[in-house]
Amino acid sequence: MAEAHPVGFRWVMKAKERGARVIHIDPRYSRTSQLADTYVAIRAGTDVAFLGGIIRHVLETESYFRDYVIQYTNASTIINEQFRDTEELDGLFSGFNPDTGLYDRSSWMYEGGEVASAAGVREHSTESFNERTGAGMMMGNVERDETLQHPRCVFQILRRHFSRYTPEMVERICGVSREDFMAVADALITNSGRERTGMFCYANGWTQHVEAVQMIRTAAILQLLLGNVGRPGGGIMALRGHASIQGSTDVPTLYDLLPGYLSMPRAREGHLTLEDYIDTGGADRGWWSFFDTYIISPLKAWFGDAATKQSDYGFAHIPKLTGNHSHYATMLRALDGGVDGFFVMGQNPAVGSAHSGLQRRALAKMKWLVVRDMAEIETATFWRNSPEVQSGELRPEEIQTEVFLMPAASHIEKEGTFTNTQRLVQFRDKALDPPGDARSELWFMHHLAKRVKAHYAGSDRDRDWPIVNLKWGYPEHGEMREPDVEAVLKEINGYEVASGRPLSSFTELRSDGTTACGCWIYSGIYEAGVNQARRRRPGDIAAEGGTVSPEWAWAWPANRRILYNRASADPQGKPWSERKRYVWWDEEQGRWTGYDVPDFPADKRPDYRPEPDARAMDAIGGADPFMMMADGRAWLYTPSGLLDGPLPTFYEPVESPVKNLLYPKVGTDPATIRWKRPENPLHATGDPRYPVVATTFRLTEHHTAGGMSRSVPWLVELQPEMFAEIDPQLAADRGIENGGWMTIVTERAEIEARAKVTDRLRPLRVEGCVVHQLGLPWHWGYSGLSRGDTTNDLGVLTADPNVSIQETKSFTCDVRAGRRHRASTARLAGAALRGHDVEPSEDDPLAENPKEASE
Amino acid sequence: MTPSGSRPRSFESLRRVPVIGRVMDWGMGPSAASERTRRAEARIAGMKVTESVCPFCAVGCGQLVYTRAGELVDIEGNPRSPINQGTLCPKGASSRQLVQQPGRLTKVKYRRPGGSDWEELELERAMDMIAERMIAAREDGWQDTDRHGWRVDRTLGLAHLGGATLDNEENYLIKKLFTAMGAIQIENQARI
Amino acid sequence: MTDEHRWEGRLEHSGEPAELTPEDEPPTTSQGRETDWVADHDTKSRDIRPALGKPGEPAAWTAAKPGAAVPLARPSFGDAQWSFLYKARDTAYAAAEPSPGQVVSANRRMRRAQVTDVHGPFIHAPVWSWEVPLYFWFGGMASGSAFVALACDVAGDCRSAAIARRVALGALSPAPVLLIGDLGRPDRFLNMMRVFKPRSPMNMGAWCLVAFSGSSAAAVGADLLGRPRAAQALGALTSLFGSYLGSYTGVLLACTAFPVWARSRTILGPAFVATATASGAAATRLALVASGLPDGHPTRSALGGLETASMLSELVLSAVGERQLGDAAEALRRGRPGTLFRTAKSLVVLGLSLRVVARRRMGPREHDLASIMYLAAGLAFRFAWVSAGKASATDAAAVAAMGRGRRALHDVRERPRPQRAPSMDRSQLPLPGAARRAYGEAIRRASLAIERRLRHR
Amino acid sequence: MSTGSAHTEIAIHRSGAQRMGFFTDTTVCIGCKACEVACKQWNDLPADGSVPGKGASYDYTGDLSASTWRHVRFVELLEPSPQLREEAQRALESGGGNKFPAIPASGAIDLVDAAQAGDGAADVAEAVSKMGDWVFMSDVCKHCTNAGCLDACPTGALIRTEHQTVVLQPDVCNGCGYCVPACPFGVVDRDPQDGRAGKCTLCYDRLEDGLEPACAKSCPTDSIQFGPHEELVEIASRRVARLHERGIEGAYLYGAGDEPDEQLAGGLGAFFLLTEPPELYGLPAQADSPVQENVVPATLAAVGAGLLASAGAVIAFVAAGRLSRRRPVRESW
Repeated sequence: MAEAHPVGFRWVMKAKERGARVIHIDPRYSRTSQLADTYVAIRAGTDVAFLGGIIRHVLETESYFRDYVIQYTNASTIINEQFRDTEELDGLFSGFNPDTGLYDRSSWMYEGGEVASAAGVREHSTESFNERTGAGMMMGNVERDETLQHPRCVFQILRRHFSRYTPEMVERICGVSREDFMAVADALITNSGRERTGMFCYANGWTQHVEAVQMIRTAAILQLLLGNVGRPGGGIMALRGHASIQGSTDVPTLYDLLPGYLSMPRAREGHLTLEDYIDTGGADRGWWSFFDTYIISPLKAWFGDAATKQSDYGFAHIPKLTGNHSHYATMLRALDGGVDGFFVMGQNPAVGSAHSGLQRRALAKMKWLVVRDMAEIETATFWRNSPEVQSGELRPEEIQTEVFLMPAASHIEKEGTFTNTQRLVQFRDKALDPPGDARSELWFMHHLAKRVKAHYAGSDRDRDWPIVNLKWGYPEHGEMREPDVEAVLKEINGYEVASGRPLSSFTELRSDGTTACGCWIYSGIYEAGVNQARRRRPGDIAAEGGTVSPEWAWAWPANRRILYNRASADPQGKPWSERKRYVWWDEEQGRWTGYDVPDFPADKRPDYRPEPDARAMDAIGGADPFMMMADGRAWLYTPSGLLDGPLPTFYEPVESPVKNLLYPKVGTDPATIRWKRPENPLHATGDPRYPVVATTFRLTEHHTAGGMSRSVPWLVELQPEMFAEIDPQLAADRGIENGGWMTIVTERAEIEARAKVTDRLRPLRVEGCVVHQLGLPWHWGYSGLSRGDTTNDLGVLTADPNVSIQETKSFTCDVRAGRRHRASTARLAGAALRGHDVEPSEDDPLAENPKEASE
Repeated sequence: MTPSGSRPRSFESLRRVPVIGRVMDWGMGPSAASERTRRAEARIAGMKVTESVCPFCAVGCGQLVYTRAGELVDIEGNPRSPINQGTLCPKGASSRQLVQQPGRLTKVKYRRPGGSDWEELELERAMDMIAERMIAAREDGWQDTDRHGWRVDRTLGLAHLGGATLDNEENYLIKKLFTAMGAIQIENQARI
Repeated sequence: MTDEHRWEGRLEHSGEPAELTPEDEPPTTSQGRETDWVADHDTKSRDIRPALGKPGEPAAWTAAKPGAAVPLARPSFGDAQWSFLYKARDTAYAAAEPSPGQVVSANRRMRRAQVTDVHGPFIHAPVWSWEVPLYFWFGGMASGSAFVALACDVAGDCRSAAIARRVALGALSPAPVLLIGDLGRPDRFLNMMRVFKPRSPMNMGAWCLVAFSGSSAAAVGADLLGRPRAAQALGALTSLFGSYLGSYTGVLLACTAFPVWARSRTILGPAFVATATASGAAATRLALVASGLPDGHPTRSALGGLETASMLSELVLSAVGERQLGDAAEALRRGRPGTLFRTAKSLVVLGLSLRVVARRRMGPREHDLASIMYLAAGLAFRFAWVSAGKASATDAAAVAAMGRGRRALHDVRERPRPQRAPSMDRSQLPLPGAARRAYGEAIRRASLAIERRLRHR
Repeated sequence: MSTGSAHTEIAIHRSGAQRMGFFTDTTVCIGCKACEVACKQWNDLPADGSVPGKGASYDYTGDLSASTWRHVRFVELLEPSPQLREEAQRALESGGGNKFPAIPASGAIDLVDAAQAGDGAADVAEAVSKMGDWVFMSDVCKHCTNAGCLDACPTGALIRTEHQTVVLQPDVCNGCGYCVPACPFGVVDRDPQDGRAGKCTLCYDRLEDGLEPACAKSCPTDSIQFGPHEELVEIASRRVARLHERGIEGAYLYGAGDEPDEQLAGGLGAFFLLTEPPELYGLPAQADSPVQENVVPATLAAVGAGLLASAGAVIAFVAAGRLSRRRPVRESW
């Protein structure tokens, strides 16, 4: 955190001086470790085992926050009889189909009810889509046992599930000594409960794994058991890496989402109507019961007058998914010649995406490529100086890709909003005009849209309907004819169609086409026609509760700074402790109040209990803080929404030097997406040729793939060269000298780096062998002021089944002394060419066989 | 406040000698200050300021951007921001150079198929060419139905990958236009 | 792109690793790696636009609107959060009252604590290039000649005195050029006279140089105008200035943080005066010989004696100084300064031997040769002392030892530190490396040959 | 102990001005180098290249220079000691044919086992206990009370301002280079391209407008604190006491809080809180203005020698004259 989010660490340091205990768990001793009270070295990719061990410890020692767990989580809920845990099936849950590599999740349901996850249907594959998971959202009424004694209640299942995760096991799997493990567990337990809270912060060390979602789920379970969710000083903090990466998922440029976390429609038999979509995606209990208003309003915003009840609001024209169209799947299609054109805006896949050699080869197969950036980044120059060109595998004169490199405006040369890691939407004013022909992406999209609309104007083809009717009336201003950003923001916020009045909140949204709203969760950002994201009143942060600064910018939803903050009060609505008061029930006023905007219906009494057949928000009780969930409870156990299990289970990383000690029969995550192709070779578990675990990391002085830092001399001089951190023992073994060259080898590539031989990386003893870990920063590429080999050349394409993120935080490799002897990706030259011979499939290749079965 | 300080004995005893001692301080007083130093002030005094947000990581630090006559002069932390209280990390502190970086692009560069070097393009022409290609790719990769005969109404001919330093409004227009075009392969950094 | 590297359609692991060309071969030594590293990276990435003004002329300190406030900043350090950890009083950052003497004793304890390691660099090496020692040499020669002029006057040899005064002026004339040439901003050399600052040896030296050149030029002028009394008076004044001009350079070096200079503070001045006197006398002697002063003239004899005595005192001072320095004297023995010192000393010894030999068997030519040797020795001494400073500054252990008030820090393990890449811009001698090596070799051989000859006799 | 002496050195007088300084607390420094960049940004200093890293360090800046006025030092106490490496190597060699040797004993960190299994266990244990000590310190001009550079500067380019900071006036400096060796802390340097010397001005221009210096402003964890010197010394002393209370016995102040005769250069305007002996940070244990230390004895010796030399010359000539009058000789000596 000190390494990649130094200013965020400011507050950690303050907390530390106020007595907080800071624990840092990382394969690599970093700047953060130096400032932490405790540092624990862990083997990359074993976090579920580590956290699972703590969960077991918490359960076994009865150290959980009992009141919180019983009232606010689904610990007491009883699961149906068909469910079989990994304990019974040796590492698999019930419902696994070895042929497809998918789970049939019907057996994971609650007893007496069927629920869908808060985020709606999120699965990636056609098969899973066709299961009846969503309709009715929650059928019947769940059964609970508040004594937590029922053998099939979540609590007991949890206890059984994690019973294997003993401290000894943690030591053997993670390489963390018993003492260190117990120190962390005790610190967490003693700093949780009524009076104290503990917090988890994570970044890509958790997300870039094939088990990413389950790692974070494990932390969530632990935090729920300890009562650390929805309370100040608690929670799980995602430290996201980019200025508006949160915003880019809220207002998503993601294939499977529509704005506001609505899922993209999936193709299904017959004709998919809006009603079908609302049936599968919506809910009849909890906040998602307003689902219809959230989907109709954006359709209204997009298609304007043409979006009517008669036209089904144009829903039929929204493109539909049939499988995985994530970035990596798309690039593989491109490699097979299936993608004509590619827009890359402020992104550098030639360096930043996993298996970047494959990415670059895919770029060479496209007809055209538009890159928008401030400098000549690697993605734009792959045809000139990429390793593939250096090796002679690709020749510029044979690469038929047309490349447009468009100069982009910088952050001060355009106005707009960024959503930071805490969901705070902040508006940036414009200071300058961009130089020369540099333009904002807003300008680019606007003027592109105008051209496209002009081309299709008057077309009566069905497929052109959405373009012809696309509402695109943003006013332009200035010599550059820049579109008005506040007009776009107003559309995102939503307005009353008849009057154009900006909406004050998503509660004003209607499903009858009288309101339009681009992204329901951002509704209220333009309340009363005022740009709320531009508010800059910090308030007195020294005052009690002042750190909330509710008038500094605007946080979605509805300016709430802590989600589910109803949980900061006990079931009766009183703060769990005076020290930790945040939001509470004010009996006199008859409403919820506090330092923050209550994340709960403001006037719902804490003692309200729903009728058994209550629907929508009426079904949420006054003591059920998690109102986005159909049952109002936080889910320790996830009956729906995840593809790889209702509970986190430790699987070894896809590439691992050691066998899975907990579930030897399963090994790696069976639901992982593995693209088995010749140019994507995977190292088998325990492959003796690749005994070293590599993990990637970022440096304070550089930013991601270097597009924004390797062209800045002030930053380049601070970290001018690609290096690898290696422990002294491994270095001695391979004759690698501190400061000398070393080469890192995988089946995909070999890269060279300067060796930093340091105890910041320490060999770990895991069961039966010594595991050496290697730390690799991944900022370098072949362009810019500072050049170096690209770490991502080494990586393999595999993905988490839930979110399709790659595993770059843990893969195996080998190291040797000296420089590489040929271009970094030359070893795959043949395979890549073979890949080219594969006939491009008509449809998405994954739809045929979504995942290869695990070995 | 008077500074206290020991001085090396011999030097100090020399300075204590009446009259001659004072000689040791000659050349140090007001005569040494130049006129420019006397008038010294921060260069941003009286300059136009704009409030912005750092473009690097997701902490969202506030920045103050000082400009004069269309030229960027200084970017520093915004002391009023409750997030960073005026502080910045090295990346944030370097953002002025990010804007003024030596290799900053200001012209559209174009590389024709099989070309071995960049050519320059007029912006409007480039936009026209891109729109043409985009429309062609849409038509080329269009699917009304998938292999089961289910309606998909989409094109697989074009894809998009966005960085996460794009504004929400920009992302919104990207998703809106591309979805209307029927493109589904719209992705960004969040998946990487 | 060469044909060997071109893809030829073989599958899997295409082609064997290409043979490394010699320039691709990684360097084997750490020194080599550094050079390699410097070559790898663009260290000249200094092309940035200043915020205002033109490159090299930072526009700092000039307000956009003089007198205006800075917008969005609270005045009088209102935004300075000089301890948000402390000032807010909501942390325990500084929540303890120090007991009396607690800080003093903690400071004392840690500053006296045993160290097993030092992490340099502590100080910067001087940026002076070859002009400076050359200036020292010329300046010294000028002041030595001024002494001689005074002595001649007192001894009554007015003709020689006049010549000595011309030598002084002549030797001084390159001095300003060299001094200005060494400045980073030569156009601003007049700023040296901007203030009169008695505590700055360089400032005093500059003023002294002005005074010396003024009086020396005036004295020569008086000679030319045939005003011997005025010339003598001015000569005496010049000699008075010379006593500072010849010695301040030693003070200049002593007033630095480099162990080898600072610890020789009472040696450097006298040693420099000795060198100055010797080289002044030698130069004057050669000039007098050239001007036809007959062999056997007492002035020639006196000059020879003066040269030899000064050089001997220089040798003695050096020896005493070296003993005083302790471990810091390593800087005088190793590397470049070591070579230079040895060269200087051999030249002195050679000169001395010549004088001894010439006294017995040879003629005036050998005496002239000895003078040249002394002159050369003087030059070598100047270069040696200056380069010793550089060596000393990079000797982290010696600097650390000086900070502890010790002659040696025996328990200190020194870490070798690489040189800063960009400062390689200036070489110390304006000679190519080959020439420098050839020069060293020539000196070595010549001295060997002479030694051999002398022994054979 | 002298008082008021610095006043006669002050080149700019403004009423109400007080001594301002930096207090750099290394115990909260995260080594992010924001100060380095913020300084370059504000003062328009160019990137001047890097030094090849100190082995395993992240320090590519190397030292302060004319265009680097803040430098974050990375003190690698955890860099493997030679013994540790030897031991690891020995353990490896005795490990048999496996790719990775079987190393006896339990525990997660094999390096420790490897080391402790061999000889010299004490050294190794110490080295291992040092693991986890990676200290960062943002170095800067100390703005000494007795400033060597200020004393040495022949042009008056270096002045003491009303904030009692030592500032170099770039419009005056002629690049003589004398301030470079006169600084006992290795702060000032002359820029090889620009020709002038450069060093921290404690953002003199910002101070004139009531802004804090760029580095202190940017520091994310307030490791660099700026304020009235007196106040900073008080905070710093309390911080030392607090750290002692927390068991960090090594905490001390470098450049403040000393007895008068133990002060560093008369007391530093920019002082530090350190936890290791100063030499590990490249700081001398004791230092003062070299000019003030040496100028009196050196000048006395030098001028004395100069006068002696001219007198000696006179004597030599007079003696030679007398000799020659007695008997004409061939030239000797």
